[in-house]
Amino acid sequence: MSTTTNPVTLKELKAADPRWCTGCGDYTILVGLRRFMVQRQIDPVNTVNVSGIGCSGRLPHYMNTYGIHSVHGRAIPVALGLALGRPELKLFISSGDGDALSIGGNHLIHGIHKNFNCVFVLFDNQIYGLTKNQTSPTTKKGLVTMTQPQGSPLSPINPVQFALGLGATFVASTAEWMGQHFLDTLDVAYQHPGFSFVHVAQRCPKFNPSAWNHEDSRWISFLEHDNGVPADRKAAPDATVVAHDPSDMAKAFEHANGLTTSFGLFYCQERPRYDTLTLDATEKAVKKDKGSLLDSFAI
Amino acid sequence: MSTTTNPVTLKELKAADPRWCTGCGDYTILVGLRRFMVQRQIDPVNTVNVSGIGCSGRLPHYMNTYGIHSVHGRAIPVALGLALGRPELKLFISSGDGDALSIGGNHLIHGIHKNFNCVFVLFDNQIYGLTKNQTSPTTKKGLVTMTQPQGSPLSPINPVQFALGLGATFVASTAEWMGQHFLDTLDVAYQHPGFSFVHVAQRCPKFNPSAWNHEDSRWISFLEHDNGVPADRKAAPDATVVAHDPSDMAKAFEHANGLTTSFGLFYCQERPRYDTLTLDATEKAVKKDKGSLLDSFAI
Amino acid sequence: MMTRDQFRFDLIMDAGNGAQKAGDILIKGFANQGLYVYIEPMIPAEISPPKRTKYSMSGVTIRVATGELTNIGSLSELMLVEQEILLDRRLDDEEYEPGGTVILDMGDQKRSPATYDQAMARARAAGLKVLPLSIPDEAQQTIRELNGNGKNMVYLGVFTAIFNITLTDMNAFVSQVFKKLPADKLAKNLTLVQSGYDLAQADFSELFLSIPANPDDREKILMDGNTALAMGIVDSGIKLYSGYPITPASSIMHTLAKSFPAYGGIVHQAEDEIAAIGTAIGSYFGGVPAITATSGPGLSLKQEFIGLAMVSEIPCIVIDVQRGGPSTGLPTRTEQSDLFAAAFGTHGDATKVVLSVSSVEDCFYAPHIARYLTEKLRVPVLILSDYLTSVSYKVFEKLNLNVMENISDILPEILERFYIEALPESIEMVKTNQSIPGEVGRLRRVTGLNTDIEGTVAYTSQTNQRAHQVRNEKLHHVRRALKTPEFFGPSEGDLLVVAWGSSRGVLKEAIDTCHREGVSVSGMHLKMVYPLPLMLKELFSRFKRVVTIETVYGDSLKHTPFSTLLRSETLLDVKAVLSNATGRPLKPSQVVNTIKELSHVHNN
Amino acid sequence: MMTRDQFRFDLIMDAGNGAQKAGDILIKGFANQGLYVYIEPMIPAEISPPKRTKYSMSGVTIRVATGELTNIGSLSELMLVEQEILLDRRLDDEEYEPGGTVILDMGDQKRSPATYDQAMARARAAGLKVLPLSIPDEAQQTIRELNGNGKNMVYLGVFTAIFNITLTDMNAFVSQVFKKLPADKLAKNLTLVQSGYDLAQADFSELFLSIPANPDDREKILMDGNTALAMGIVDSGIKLYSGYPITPASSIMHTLAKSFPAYGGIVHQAEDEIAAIGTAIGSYFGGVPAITATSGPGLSLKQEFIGLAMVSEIPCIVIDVQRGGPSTGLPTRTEQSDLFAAAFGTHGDATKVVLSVSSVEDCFYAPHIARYLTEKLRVPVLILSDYLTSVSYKVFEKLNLNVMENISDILPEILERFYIEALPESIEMVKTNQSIPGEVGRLRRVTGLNTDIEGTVAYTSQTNQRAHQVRNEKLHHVRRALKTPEFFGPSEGDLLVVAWGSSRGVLKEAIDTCHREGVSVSGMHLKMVYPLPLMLKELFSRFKRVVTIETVYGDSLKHTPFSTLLRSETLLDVKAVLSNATGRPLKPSQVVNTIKELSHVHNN
Ligand SMILES: Cc1ncc(C[n+]2csc(CCOP(=O)(O)OP(=O)(O)O)c2C)c(N)n1
Ligand SMILES: Cc1ncc(C[n+]2csc(CCOP(=O)(O)OP(=O)(O)O)c2C)c(N)n1
Ligand code: SF4
Ligand code: SF4
Ligand SMILES: [Mg+2]
Ligand SMILES: [Mg+2]
Repeated sequence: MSTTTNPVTLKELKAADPRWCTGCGDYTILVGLRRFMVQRQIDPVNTVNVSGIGCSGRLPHYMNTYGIHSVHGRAIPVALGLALGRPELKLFISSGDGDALSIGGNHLIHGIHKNFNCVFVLFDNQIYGLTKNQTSPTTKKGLVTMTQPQGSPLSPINPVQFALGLGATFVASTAEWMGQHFLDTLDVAYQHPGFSFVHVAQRCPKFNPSAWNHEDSRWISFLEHDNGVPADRKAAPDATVVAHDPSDMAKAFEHANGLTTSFGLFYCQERPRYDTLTLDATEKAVKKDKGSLLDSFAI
Repeated sequence: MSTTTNPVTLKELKAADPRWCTGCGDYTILVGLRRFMVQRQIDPVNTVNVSGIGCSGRLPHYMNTYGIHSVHGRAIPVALGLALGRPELKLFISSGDGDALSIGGNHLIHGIHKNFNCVFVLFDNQIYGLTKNQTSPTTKKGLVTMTQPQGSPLSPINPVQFALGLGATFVASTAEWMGQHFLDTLDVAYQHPGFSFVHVAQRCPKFNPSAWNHEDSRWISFLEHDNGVPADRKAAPDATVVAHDPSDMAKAFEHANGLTTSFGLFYCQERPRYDTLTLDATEKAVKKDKGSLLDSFAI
Repeated sequence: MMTRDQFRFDLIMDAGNGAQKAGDILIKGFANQGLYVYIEPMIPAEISPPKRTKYSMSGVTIRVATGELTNIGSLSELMLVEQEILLDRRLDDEEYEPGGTVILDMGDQKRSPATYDQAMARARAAGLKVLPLSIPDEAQQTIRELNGNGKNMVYLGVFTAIFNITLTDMNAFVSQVFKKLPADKLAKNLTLVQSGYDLAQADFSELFLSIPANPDDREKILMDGNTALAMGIVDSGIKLYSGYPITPASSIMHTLAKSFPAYGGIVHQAEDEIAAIGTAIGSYFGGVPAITATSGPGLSLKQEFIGLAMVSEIPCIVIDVQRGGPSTGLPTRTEQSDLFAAAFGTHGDATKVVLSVSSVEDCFYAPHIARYLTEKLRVPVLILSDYLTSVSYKVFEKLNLNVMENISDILPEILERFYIEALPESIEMVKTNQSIPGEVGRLRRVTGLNTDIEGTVAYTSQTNQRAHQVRNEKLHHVRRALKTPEFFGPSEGDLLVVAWGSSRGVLKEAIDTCHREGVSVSGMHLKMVYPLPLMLKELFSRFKRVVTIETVYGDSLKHTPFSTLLRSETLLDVKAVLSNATGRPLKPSQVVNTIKELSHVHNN
Repeated sequence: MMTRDQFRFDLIMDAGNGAQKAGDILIKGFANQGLYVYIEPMIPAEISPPKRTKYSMSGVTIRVATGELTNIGSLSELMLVEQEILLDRRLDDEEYEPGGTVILDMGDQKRSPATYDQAMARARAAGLKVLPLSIPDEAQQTIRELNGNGKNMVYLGVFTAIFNITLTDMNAFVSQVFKKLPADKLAKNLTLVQSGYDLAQADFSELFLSIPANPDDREKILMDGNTALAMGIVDSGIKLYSGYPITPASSIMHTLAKSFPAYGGIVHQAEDEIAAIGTAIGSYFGGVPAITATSGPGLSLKQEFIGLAMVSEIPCIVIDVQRGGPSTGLPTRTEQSDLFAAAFGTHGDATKVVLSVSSVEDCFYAPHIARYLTEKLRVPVLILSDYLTSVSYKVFEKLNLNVMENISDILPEILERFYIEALPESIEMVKTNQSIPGEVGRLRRVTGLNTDIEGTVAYTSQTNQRAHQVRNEKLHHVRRALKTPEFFGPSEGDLLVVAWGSSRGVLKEAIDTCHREGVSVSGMHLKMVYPLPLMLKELFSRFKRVVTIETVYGDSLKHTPFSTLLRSETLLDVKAVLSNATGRPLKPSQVVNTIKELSHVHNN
């Protein structure tokens, strides 16, 4: 059983047995997240994994931390309640491309705008996994799905561009099969005070094997910078590496354009956080005695 | 009573008596919209004004066209139903800053992404009008409202930047008190095939008089271009005028940065439309006889 | 001078002209004399509707009495109206006492003599006496100097005279309310009060009235239902209010936004109603009590999350200030029509507790009892208030504070107020582990999926059936703890009239009137409306007939939701005899008449 | 060889190994002989759960009979199971007939002899005979050549032999289903079927069975409930399906996505359930019939828009395929627990019609009747199906097409099927003008606000009351049009068992069994569940006792939603005697036993 005493170990972070398909990238994300918690020695007792619904949404069940597997698309408001009520907790949000960008789009807008402190992980398999193969906002144009057997008609939403466009203070992209890059990305995300938007390319061998070609790495380009995430040359030997300063928003947009082939830290900028602003306002308010609550209504 | 016979007149476009506050910019928008319909001779019989809830949401009641005053934040999906079912109709959507960007954010994302044909008018008074003075996503930082009497803590969402970030194919901004500019903007928006996002600076003398300084025009800068909207030098004599090519997305972003002080056509680019793609797919499908509907299930 | 133990009157002006301000000051005068007051504002549906139209009717109905008041009463005996269109509009409501008086300001008569004549003729035809009022020229001049403002002060002066309040007292109240005004402006306002006072002395002395007071030393407060809910939230130890604006719930949030931080609380404005409840649930999972409030359309949106709270056993409190419905409906009218949506609106067998408030005082204590129930049971608790309760304010004895930290602190009188005993010490949960983040050695995950007792996702027949059974048993605990509801009159007889929520005051007054008039009838009022107490059948069977009165639609082929529940529970032919959904509250006189008719039928 | 008029058996394999495919082919064999079949698939809760775990149980239960079947029956007499863990898992469900047989593939025995022994011992202890099956080496080799696929073909061969189907016929079906397979692969599959066939001839001849058929010339089709809904949507003239994926409603959308365009229809995948219904409403306002379908959580989200459709009098059809609830609940289990959320989930007095389907055939015609009602009344119509109906498929006589263009085309037999008469020619609307865009001279705006008869926003007492009254009167029209519901057995007696929706087949079969066994009982089934027909009280009073059977939770302190409605309506003590929410459908045998117990009690 967990205690607040370090060290945190991988074994201790195991909860229920995962039940994803063989070869599913969600396993790699799960293990990566556990590794990261061990590496940073993050106390599971003060950690909450929050999720919506989807294959991705199952993650909290498999992490021996606190967790809420909430409703479809709405993990962000639930996490915000924890951020306001229990600001000392570490919050990780797991969301799918459908969960985050289809039904949950509005909460993502406002989570990003409120910039409250959490690590938001978008499991992007470019498909609805749990409900078995329907088009998601990130599905590539032309892909045949159960809801669009003639092929998805629209160009996909690029999640990185999306987050940048909404003014996110932290936007990174990684892939679950690039182990070190994934860990390094989580690490900078975790350190960023505010809403850290982490896009993760995730394999879904069951329904969308063509989404990400993890066997090749020529299509990948790493964005690298001292303040960013190092390229993962081991995981992606044939990738190109591009220097990119994560404080440069305009360049970030350029890199984000079109399909998601760039990985690394796109943008990072500290900005006021709704959680701390709100808590500070209450903190600073001139306090009154509850015993005098009704005095001003006396007649 | 209206007939399909031209000409369409201003008088004919009047329905119920508007009941906004004295000096409300919604009156100007209403009259502007009527003027525009007269100018373009748009047949009211084939026009539908769709709205959500808010002071802005009342507009359909006052336009003698067809209309749906729907639910808060969700005019876009309703309009899409008309676009798919009755593609020949002209669709105008009236939405408030709260309606569009707070509760309705997800539908705006997907309306923009689907790029279906309609003119989407965002009445931006930077406040919740109808519910009497609460913070909206566009409320300026520091403004005292009923829900944030200590002053709104966050920097507002800039709607133009927002729409650009989501990949809108048409993004313009105008102000209701600049009559000609408003008309000209509606005109280019109407001609654009796709989702035309029109931001309108709107005065709310009742709750947010400081939002827009319509008595001065030094703070205004017009974006001008042959393919855009001409500067309105009469309405805003002290405004600066900047040349801006509406096909230049990067520049558009630069102009949209920060507070909304630039007016004109930010961006315009034709792209495939979900409505036509969907209708075409049905059109092109090899047709079957309904009489043989169950034949393939025979055993 | 007439002496009366209670009196109801209206002040009606164009929206934005300060009728409500004048009313607020006037009731200070009443309260100061030791009188009780109940006020219902008339709020136009538009923000600032065009003046001199029927849409711009704004004002207050005030009822003042020697003893405590539970409702606004039936009809007004006096109306002071700013101009003729408003008089005409107000006559539509049929809330005047035939034989009563209208004081009509003739200031606009020159603009429209015909409509003035018409409105006055209509009022007379309705049996009202019409007294013209003309603001003297000097006062007119002062009003011009105040940019057209100040008519309300003249009217205030008129009432000051009619109700026998001293000008010195009234001046003090006006000065107190306008303390931020520059001295010269204040002085002008005081002149206007004086001018109204003089005018009444000259013209309206026939209306002068004395309402004897029973002054006592008990502290009194003046408050409306939504303010009471807000203050109750603070006193109940809730720490987070998470909401989205919607009429008529918004003012709870407005009040808290101003005052909560001083008591360490947080107000969060979410992007929509769904997010609002999600954030409240997140907070409560973290062990920090939270609440959300909304009205009809928002309730519809929250249904999915209510179900999540229920299955994952996270405490959850939702206030629904019911408004006229359905759909967008009538945001500034009253109705009691969300009972079923509250009890049954979530898909699946989603168990919830629904309690209703009958008064401003109940509003103050509702958050306490809701917190008690939701933390004991880990089942969502819905508090049903309504437009009527939310905006009506009244003078009442200052309430005892609870200053609740934990639910074990709850004052016994709060349980009593809601007619419920303390729940059993320990209540079985679907999941045994109910730890909160930070607790060592008790890590857990919650989910909307079905789980076994360990909290592990499980799909077997046994676990599913058990989870349902445990959740329903929680409600059965409530049923068993519910005591005999409040009774007015004998516990057996010919006729029992049952009401819930805000109809209590009207019911009580109607029963009292009937008793005074020798009509035999009893009343019963329920605050807890779902689940119901266990002994209703037995209680009802002591009467020949049981009926309900509600502000909701019902007819001979459609039972109201409340009567549907009562019928199913008791198998007695309980019917709603007053079930109008006009947007207006029931009137005691209506109820009295209905009772008399029913008694008549019975006695024949 | 035994002769039986009906037989139920299971084929159970690890998920992904093709059990359902084998089942599909097998039933072609049955149907070809003129037999009737009813199939319930077992679908694992995970997408592809790890093999050789209890989560990976996948397969089919097949019931085959001489006469038409309405349900899957109670217990299986034969199970063919791929390995021991699945046997162990399936025994948990207690759906085997003691005395029945298990054929267990011993292929994995070497991997885990202990668990094999255990599972076999457990089966024997449960009264089952266990016959081992060993796939011969050559077949094993073929399976390896097929990358591990093909065990299902061996099992198919076993069943072919057991059920006396000729290999020639079966080869034809296999070839037809695998027509896209390369010739060599197809040939290998056929060898595997042969090998299973031979194996059964050698080892399982004791199980061989003859089920006499009554072949006739009537065309038969094979279909599941969701496919029938999809096809019904096409046939009813609806033009737009607007939805958001959710289990178990999604497959309606999948089927339509493939087939609708060929009939000029459109399938729209919205960003969420709220947008999905909004788009359907927009389309219908434009005069283009539209529909949306969802399951529990989606129903909760749609409540606000349902209210808008109702108040603005825009036709609206919502299908809710109920799943195990509440909250996320049990997405791949069955329940009948959304009745109240469907009838009463929207805030305010939101009138709706709720109809339920009892069979695959009903699914086909439900869109027609829903369209008829919603266009006549301009009130939302909800169709309640459930997981059970959605995935169960059966052989039945080919249905008559309606090819409906306008609701006036509706076939009389469809009204009859739903036990309703045609509605009156003209029905009063809140708003007289109900034009659609494009109509000249009849421009109009609709709104969720209250309006008068002209469609103008109005807040007066009279208009509000009238709007409620008109909307409720629409439902009263339905009540008056509803005919005596379906009866099984005499129309008076000691015991009446009432069911709704998918419980019809089980009820009917149980009543038939009881009658055969001389137990006197009657059954009644309702498709229209809100509002209820007017004559229920009268019908119920002809019985000494009336009870319900439902797949929803209820206990002695909590009436099920359906029985709550029946109690309120009839004031009779109607109780649910079977109200389990285990996620599994009721069994005819359970119902028979319950009836017998009740009759026993009565007769004493
Ligand atoms: C309100 C609601 N609507 C729909 C669903 C059904 N549903 C569950 S997960 C899901 C989408 C999953 O896709 P994604 O978010 O990409 O997650 P993935 O499974 O691919 O990880 C849907 C539509 C639901 N559970 N709740
Ligand atoms: C579901 C729902 N939530 C809340 C409301 C209350 N409401 C009506 S309009 C509005 C906001 C109005 O602000 P905005 O969209 O900016 O429009 P404006 O009135 O300023 O034109 C709100 C919160 C509602 N009608 N429905
Ligand atoms: S469906 Fe795709 S995302 Fe879901 S578990 Fe299987 S492989 Fe993973
Ligand atoms: S509140 Fe503001 S936006 Fe609304 S009508 Fe008044 S001025 Fe216009
Ligand atoms: Mg996905
Ligand atoms: Mg606004």
